[in-house]
Amino acid sequence: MGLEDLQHNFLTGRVEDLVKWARRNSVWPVTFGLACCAIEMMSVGAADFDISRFGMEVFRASPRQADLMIVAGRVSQKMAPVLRQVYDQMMEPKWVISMGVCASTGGMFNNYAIVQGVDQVVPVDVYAPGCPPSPEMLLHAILTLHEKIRTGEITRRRAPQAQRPEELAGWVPERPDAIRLGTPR
Amino acid sequence: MELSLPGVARATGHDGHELLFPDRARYHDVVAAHREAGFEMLSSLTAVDYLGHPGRTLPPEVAPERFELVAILLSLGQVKRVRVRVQVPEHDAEVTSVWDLYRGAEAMEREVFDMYGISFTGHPDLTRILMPEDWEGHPLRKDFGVGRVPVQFKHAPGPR
Amino acid sequence: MSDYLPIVVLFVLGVLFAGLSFLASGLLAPRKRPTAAKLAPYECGIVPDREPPQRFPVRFYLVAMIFIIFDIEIVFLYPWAVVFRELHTFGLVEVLVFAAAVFFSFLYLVSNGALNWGPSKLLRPASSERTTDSTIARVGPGQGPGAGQAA
Amino acid sequence: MTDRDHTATDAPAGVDPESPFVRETYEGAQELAPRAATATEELEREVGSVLRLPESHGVDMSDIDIEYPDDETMIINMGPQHPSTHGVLRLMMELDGETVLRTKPIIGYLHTGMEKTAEELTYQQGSTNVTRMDYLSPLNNELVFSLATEKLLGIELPPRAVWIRMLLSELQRMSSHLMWLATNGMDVGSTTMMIFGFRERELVLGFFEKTTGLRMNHNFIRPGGTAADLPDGWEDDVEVILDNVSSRLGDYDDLLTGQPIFRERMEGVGALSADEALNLSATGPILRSTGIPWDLRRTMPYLAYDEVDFDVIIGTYGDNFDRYAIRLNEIRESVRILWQVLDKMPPGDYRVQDKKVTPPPRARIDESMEALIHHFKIFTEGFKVPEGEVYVAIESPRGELGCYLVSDGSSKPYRLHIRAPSFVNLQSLPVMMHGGLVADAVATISSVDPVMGEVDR
Repeated sequence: MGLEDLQHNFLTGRVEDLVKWARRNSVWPVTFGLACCAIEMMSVGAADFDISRFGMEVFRASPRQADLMIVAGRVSQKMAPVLRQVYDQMMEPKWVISMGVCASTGGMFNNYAIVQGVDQVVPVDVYAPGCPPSPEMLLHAILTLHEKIRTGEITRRRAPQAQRPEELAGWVPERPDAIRLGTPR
Repeated sequence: MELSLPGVARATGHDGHELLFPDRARYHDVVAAHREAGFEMLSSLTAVDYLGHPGRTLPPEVAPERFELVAILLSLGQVKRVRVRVQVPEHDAEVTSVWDLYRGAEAMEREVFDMYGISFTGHPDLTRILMPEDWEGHPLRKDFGVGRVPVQFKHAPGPR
Repeated sequence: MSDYLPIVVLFVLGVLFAGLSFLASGLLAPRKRPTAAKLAPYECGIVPDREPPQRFPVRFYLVAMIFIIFDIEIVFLYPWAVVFRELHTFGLVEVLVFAAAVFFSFLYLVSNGALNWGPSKLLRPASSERTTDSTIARVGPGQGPGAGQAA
Repeated sequence: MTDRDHTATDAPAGVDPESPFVRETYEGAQELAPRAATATEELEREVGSVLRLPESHGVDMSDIDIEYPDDETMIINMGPQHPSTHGVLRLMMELDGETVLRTKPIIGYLHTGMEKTAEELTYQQGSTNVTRMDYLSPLNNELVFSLATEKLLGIELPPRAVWIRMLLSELQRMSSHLMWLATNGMDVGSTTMMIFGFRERELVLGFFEKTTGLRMNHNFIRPGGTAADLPDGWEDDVEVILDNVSSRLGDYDDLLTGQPIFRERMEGVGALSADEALNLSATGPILRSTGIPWDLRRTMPYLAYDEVDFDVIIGTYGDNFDRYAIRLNEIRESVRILWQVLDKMPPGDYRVQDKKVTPPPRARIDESMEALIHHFKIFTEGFKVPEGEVYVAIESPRGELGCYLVSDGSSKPYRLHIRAPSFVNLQSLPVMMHGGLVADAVATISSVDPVMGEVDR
């Protein structure tokens, strides 16, 4: 009766899993509503599609108290530096969900005014398709992010990637090879 | 009640609203006359770049220019709209501002300046309103490309 | 010596807890070096263009001082609360006098206008009898300018 | 990072462009210059005294004088990323303590170049682009674009198409005002109103999803009628919505009006006089709150609003509480209109049968070659609109939503300008906020109800 058949319990749990579990279940988004997707993000926060079931009921206004930035809407050229500034001011560990096709790839506005894809400005973790993504799609994106946090690495030492020259950018999360949404192992 | 404006071409628009075509010098006086005649609100003020469509229907005595400033005045009392269309040449795109008559014209004229490069004399704060401050060029002009990023997966029309 | 043991244990536990939490956050926090953006004040996403902060108006400090007065009052109440049962009525009267002194200073401050924040643009003072039906008028199909004329 | 090489433009005095802080987000002359660097008539203009025609009401100018020692006041950014600016509106405010002296709205943070994109899409595709401007009432944008195109085409719509459009536009007004009630409640501190408002709105969005297939950005109202007919059984869905909303409006009224805090923050705050509103071209609830009965559905009726009787709601003082009362009662009026639409909905086809304008029904394409040709032509090249220019305006929940359309005879609009009510109403913000507290400023922004999508276009 060795320890190997003890799957989940307090004695054999690793600190890393505990931290990942804690982070996963209390991700607070920063209010970064830009356009039509922001209305859908608000209705996700409201009573019908309630995201407080996943521990995210508080939309923090200031980036100092937020872990997740949901870029909800189209990012214009004038807004890109502001987006970058708010992202830099967020505390580690931070994640980004690019909500809607306008944020992910510039969407239907392939013109001078829109940044074609927010990943040119900030590193993005999860892309939510749709225009606007219905609340269920956003919930699916959030669950995917939770799965990534659960399987991601937090303590393994890595060589610092090439960051923006003048100062180090945020923490770039590990890319697990496959994200399975089913029941956790 | 028709305003007696000598020397200003008149027409009736597609939608039944009265059109007026003063030239640039008399634009401010025509709008001021209308303001006295009971047109309390400047509904909208915008511009059109007729680079690609010179042959538009205009009264014979009006010489078509590249830009055309369109001011839409609204009279709540008489429930009437009037459209004042002013030809603005390309080389000196300059019009007197109607901000002193209608305070609402401030942001509209800034937008026309930002998008078309038509400057307004007498405007209190003529700066860009929609584009970032260090943006070169005026986007809504016909010779300003759409800025389309060529898309690989389908034959997209090239940047015009 | 032995009756000091609980204090020592409590002290050690306190130190241990503080130390462990620093150690854990040091180990588990992803990054250490604060970037320039993180040090800059948060201005709704705008990079500040002047050295923060300019002089703050004095009213903000007034509010801070009033808070400190009441804060200190509470700090004095703690030791009193521990022994107030033995002090019987004397303790009660004594703390009431202390509270009254602080309260009168607060009344003096409010009477001098420390807490009103300047002329707020009020057209009409809020009146309770104004309801969503009393403050509006309904213009029926017949009345109103140009009712029914075609555009 | 699309690093535009930041050429520090001519920064006004007081801000040295070389300082390490000045970076990409510095907007040069668009920003509010510090007090020392602005001329006095500029100060008077922004303080609003130049504009204040009658001295009749509110706090008069004398007790807020213009000469301020420069270090006494503080310029702060109620910037693009702010919980209470309803989107990416940036307000630079000069404060004396908590009193707002000067305000300058800086917009453009959501500029999407939609008017440029509109010149590249055919009329058939145009409503997908226009519907993303005012994302709280997308159907009204599509309606004004379709009305303008149909006026240029000179076609007459079958009655059922007209009434379907009225049904959807009134439901859209109700959902937009419910959304406003929710966010206004949230801004003034009552989060329960936020939850109630969104719960009601989900009912309306459910109906939209059933008829148009999408919750927002429907592309349902197209030039030539609507994309499809109403699903059968739509009457009971609408009746469910109307019963729910009208029965609960009374509770929301008591919930908000009953609170002294809500009253204190809304009454007398953000007052605007009638001639100021006219001068600033403000329309919609802002203009009506000053007592002028101007509602385009009544004065310049479009669709079939002259066959439906409803009341135009006007206020008396022109402050936030009036605008709240107007919007609340406009939901009741919309409910009243919708009951009448339910009885008078005519049968018949839902779009004009002119083969040049609307594509044939999907089933006919397989049968007749000619229908296939029409279908192919309309969806590839689009239908041609005769040359001309037209201005059509409708009453959107925020005010007069106008569409100035110029066509050069081709299948793409030559120029499309949307007169956005929020873009013009934002100019009355500095006048309303002047002299109030910062908390009043938040309530006033929420009572103007700007939607940044249509402001920046």
